[in-house]
Amino acid sequence: MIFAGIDIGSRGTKTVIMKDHEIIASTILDTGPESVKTAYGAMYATLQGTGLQLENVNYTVATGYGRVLVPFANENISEISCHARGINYYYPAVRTILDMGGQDCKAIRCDAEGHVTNFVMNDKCAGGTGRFLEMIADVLGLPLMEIGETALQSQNIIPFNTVCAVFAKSEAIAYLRQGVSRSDIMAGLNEAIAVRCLNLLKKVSIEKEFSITGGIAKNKGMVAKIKEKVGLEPLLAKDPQLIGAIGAALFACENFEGKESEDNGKVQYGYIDGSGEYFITIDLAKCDGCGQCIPVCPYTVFEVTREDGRKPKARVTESTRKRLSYICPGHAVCLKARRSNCRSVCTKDAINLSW
Amino acid sequence: MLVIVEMINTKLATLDLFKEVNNTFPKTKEIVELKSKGKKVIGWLCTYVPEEIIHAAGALPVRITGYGQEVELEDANAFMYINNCSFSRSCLQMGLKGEYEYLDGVIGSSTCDGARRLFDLWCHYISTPFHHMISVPRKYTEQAHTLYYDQIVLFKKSFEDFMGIAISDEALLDSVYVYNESRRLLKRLYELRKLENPPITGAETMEILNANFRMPKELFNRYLNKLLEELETSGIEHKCRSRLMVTGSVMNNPEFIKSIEDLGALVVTDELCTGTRYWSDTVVLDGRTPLNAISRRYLDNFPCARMVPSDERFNRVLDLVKDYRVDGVISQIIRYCVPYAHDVPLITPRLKVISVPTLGLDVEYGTSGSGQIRTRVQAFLEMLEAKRK
Amino acid sequence: MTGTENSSQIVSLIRTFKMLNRFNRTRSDARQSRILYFDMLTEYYTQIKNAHDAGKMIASHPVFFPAEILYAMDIVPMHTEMTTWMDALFLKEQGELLAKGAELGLAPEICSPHRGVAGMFALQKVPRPDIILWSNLICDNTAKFGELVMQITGSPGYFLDNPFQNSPAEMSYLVGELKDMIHFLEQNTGRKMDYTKLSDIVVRMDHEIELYREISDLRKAVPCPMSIDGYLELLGADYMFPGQPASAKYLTLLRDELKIQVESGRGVISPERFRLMTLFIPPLYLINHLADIYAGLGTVSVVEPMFTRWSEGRLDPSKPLESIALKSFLLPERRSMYGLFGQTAINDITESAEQFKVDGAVYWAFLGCRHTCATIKIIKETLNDVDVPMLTIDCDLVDPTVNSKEDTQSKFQQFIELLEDR
Amino acid sequence: MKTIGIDAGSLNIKVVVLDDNKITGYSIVPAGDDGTASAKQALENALVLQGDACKTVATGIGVKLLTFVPQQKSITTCLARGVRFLFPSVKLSIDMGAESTTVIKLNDKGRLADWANHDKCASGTGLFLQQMAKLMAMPIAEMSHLSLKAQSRPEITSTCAVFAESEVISYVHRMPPTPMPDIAAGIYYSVVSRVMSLCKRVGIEKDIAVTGGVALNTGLVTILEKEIGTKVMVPEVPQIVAALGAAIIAGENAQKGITQ
Repeated sequence: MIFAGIDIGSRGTKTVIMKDHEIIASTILDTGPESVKTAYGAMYATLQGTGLQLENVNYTVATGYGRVLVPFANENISEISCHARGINYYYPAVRTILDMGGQDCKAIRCDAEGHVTNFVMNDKCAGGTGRFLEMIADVLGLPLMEIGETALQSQNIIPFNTVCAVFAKSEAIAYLRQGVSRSDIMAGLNEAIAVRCLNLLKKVSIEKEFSITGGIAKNKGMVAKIKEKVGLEPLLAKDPQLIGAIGAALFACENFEGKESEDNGKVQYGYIDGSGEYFITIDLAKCDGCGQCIPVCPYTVFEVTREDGRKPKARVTESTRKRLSYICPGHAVCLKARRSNCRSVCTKDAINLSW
Repeated sequence: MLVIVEMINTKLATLDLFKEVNNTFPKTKEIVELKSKGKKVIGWLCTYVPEEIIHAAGALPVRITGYGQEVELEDANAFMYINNCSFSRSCLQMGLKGEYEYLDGVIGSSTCDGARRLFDLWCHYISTPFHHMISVPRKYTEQAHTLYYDQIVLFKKSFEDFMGIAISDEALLDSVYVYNESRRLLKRLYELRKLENPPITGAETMEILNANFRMPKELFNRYLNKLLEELETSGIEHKCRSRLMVTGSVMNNPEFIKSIEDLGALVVTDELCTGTRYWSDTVVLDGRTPLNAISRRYLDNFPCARMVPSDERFNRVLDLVKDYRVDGVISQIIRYCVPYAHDVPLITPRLKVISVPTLGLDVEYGTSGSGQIRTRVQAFLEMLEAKRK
Repeated sequence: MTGTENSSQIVSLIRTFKMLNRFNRTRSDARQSRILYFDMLTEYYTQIKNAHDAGKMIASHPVFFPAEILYAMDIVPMHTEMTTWMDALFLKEQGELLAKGAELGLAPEICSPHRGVAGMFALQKVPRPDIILWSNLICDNTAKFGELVMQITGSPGYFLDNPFQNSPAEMSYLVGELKDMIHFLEQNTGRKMDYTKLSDIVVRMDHEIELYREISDLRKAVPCPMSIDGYLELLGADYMFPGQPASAKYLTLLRDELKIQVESGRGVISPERFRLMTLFIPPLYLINHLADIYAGLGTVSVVEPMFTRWSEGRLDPSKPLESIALKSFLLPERRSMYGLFGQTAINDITESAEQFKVDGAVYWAFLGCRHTCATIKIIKETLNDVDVPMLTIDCDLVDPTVNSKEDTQSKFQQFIELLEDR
Repeated sequence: MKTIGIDAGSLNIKVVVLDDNKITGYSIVPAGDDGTASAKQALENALVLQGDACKTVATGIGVKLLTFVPQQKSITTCLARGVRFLFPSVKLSIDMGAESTTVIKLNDKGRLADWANHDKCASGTGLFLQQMAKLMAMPIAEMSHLSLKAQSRPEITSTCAVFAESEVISYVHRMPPTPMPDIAAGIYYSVVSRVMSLCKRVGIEKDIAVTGGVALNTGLVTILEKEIGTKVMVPEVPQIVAALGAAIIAGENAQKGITQ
């Protein structure tokens, strides 16, 4: 079974392909302005080299900022649940997660199976997000990857008392103009951000084991500072940016198993009353949700709906289910009177009436 | 092409009438018509202002609310400063822009800092003919009732002077009857939401409540009666992943609740002053004069976060959670809304004890649920489902 | 309740006040009243530290609360907001208290001293009060923080409901509330209210209000004999020592010192280039820095209409409870901060500007105090009518992360250049 | 008598040379890392144009670094003088620089009567527009005339620049995605409404001028004129107004014999 998890973040798009719980391919690309194109592009890039096509993927879960717009996803799940599930794949002992994404910073608590038990996101202020660090790296003229190491070489940390990203930027510029070294400025900012993260974590109360996920987990200076503040050794994944996509792929696997068994069963709608048995049976395996049965029935008995994650299927509407015998004269009488009915028009022969 | 049948409820025609009122407010058809016929329209700010007295004097009470969505409040920010709650600033902005210029009076109450400062600045900068501030105690003791009754008598007297008429006990009794009828109908509406698959969503209920503040009560009662019949026979059933309750600051935007319900949950009840807390208790005469009965109802009604002790409110919130079988609580609090912000560390543990988790959302008045809010609500629903498994 | 109780914050406050006074006593130009003020604070917090060992009860209360009642019943008062103020002013450890407040779930928009108070009790840095008292005088924060403190400390509490306006019915309601509170205190502390002692306190309180008025008048002199440090002392004297012998002694000494200075024509700053009206309270964590800026630019704070301008009215010791109720309406803050913002509040501004010959006004917009900031525009327009420019600086009272030192200094410099240019 | 004004902005250093109330030379040099060196460089450029000069006044955010210039004045005072010199009838002037937006009010004598710059959450600055242009992957100029083609415009309400950016991203990632011209208009309106809020604080009074580097952005100025309800005056070189004001003050100080 092939499952895919795609995490469209505000900055980067992360995709993971799994074969029965085994990661066989993963990519990290930039999120472009057109999210639909980005999703397809990321998927094809990841599938390259695996010899698989998009059709071979049994189930796809999308997460992240642009999750609603992934056309080929069966389901979308919030990045908070995906990060908890994803880190559980590598470290089942983790109970507290700090996810420092591009746009926001999240503190998550989870249980042994990686299910979220409590979470909090940073309030209105953007201090302490990936975007904040990017702005500062811009000002200091440093590539984003290097700001971690630069901070570690700092001798004396200068205080950044304001947490507002925009004011911190102007303070950084002022320090730069006064000749303060880049490493001291960076260290000062990491300190301010680490304090904010600690306060966020305390809101969900910190419990061992602890992990940091998201792009900033690769920033050594930041991780060292958070470790010092929190007082716990963070268990870091090999690639912390992929945790969201891995979690999504794992959900794809779990949710697919749950859905697969129901899909090829037959579903009966109707009842038995004094005057006889009135059941309409729809064979879900055969039905492809073409919707031909809807217009042909004068009493709007049918509708096509798409349950979360499953392919679209026909079903009897709620409002008619309990009154079928009063509405529908039975398939034979209807066929004679109107020369076509739901059964005759259904090319897949998925509909059956008991009267 | 794949045909997905959208369940369009052509059956609830009256709901569209309410939506029509809300979309045209503050200059709705009825209000403009009544003004042209010389009827006085009086704006009120808070649920501690007794509407019956305004109604009994033959005036039309209208609740002052802000913009329907989150907009840039340029003038209000300049006049009222950015650290006042965005509900007060949104109302002030509409006032300054003349959207309420047809009001003949504004009745304020000293309930919270936001409301009383909105009243101060309204009097200072907007030329509404009649102003009156009702001083509301923060307790339920007999002494507090005596003071509140004294304030209600003062208000009635100054309002009678303004209207140039005397408000008789009969007029008060008629108004009490009309408003109690309205409260009973709203209670019947909320009872339907206790069903396993309620026929009405939270967003639709908010449309009804909003319309109720903005039209003559007799007309509203007639429409709501018709809607209740339609509902009880419509056979509509909304399935939902989780049953939620909304608490926190004042809110009038159905879009916010719709953005939650689009994720598959259903808001089955609320503890808002624009919802349950507005209609909760009826006026009970049992031997008192109409004015005294009204005064007792308004001070003893389902309390706002301003009242002390807060347990009176918390117990009622916990009752709602049990009655409506709520799975999770969404606490949306407007920035700088201090009475509700202070309650977070008090109410959240009480809900946790009966294993009902709370999602705290940091909103502005009129928000309709941005990307960030959708993510938090979706994560919250996933958390609720994981808990159930 | 014996045994060593954690009161580390109180111990360090006492140590700091003693150390400050040892240093002040060596300086010849130090103001004797300021030395007496720090002695008062030392005694105040020593009372709190030793209360439980001495078998006394501690009652915590907020700002604008009638502590006279507690003094008359020999209950040790603990002023909650002032204790966080003192932390910000002298210990600079308020960051820890605010972080704990946030951890409890209090939003950053809540008034920072109240977030600090919740943090202080949760961190158990002060002795646990036996009674929690709070009231709705002056805003929603003071009206709501009491129940959280009760939840944290587990102590019983009473809410004093202050009415909104000064009508006869509301005045008698307040007197009724005071009676109920005394009844509650008597039940929970075993102490009886000594009404003769309360009357003595009311006599001293009436005298002290006169002293406040005299001190305010003395500051009309050009050059002005007192600036911001004295302003903060006056607030502390009324909030923490109402009607006490110590505050009477302090205010008399301060009045005499100012009289000598005015008679000899000596100002606190010379040359006195600009006389400023201060609205609300400057950020406490920047107070020393501000004193240097004021001195450097030759500016002095001569009047604070919202906090040091008492209403007319005398207290009647034969009716102590009515007097205490009346005092809550004589408070300088009552006209502009609680009750309808009417013409009296506007007259305060214009009269102060003229009587104190003010050149400019600075409004310290404490973002945690929403209802005072709502009146900034009206105050600015009022000052504009009397041709007095007003500077507004967004700041906080105790939370240093809201604005930076440089930002405050540059804004202040720009304002002085504006005054020079007129 | 020749005087010089230096405005040490966060991104550029601007120098103006004044000779008997006539601008005889100006230069704009990117600040770069070492502010002092660039300031000296800008000074040389301006001076080289016409021999030596004696009176100099410095202003701007980086003014503390210019230790070699004794006389320093605040940005608002210099802006007031500069605008008065260029447009005597102006009562309200909006300076939109890279780092911040400042609105100043002049009294009848042309002196500074009141000013307002951003409240706690700073957005609506030149840098904000630059970041938005980068996000939309187009130059600012193109974005500005694109905004004129918008049918409707989404509401961008969050006060913080970083969150305003995430709002723009969410408009891009929406189903159906919001058209680019509408987003550009939305960005400009959010900047203009911030400026309007400041103007309303100090009170709007005719005539109105716009200075600072962002004043060159025609799309923004057109929207601002629509919102404020009157034409605005834009100087030929809007970035040097503060430096010009500093030069004027240098002349005044020379007459008054002030050197410190």
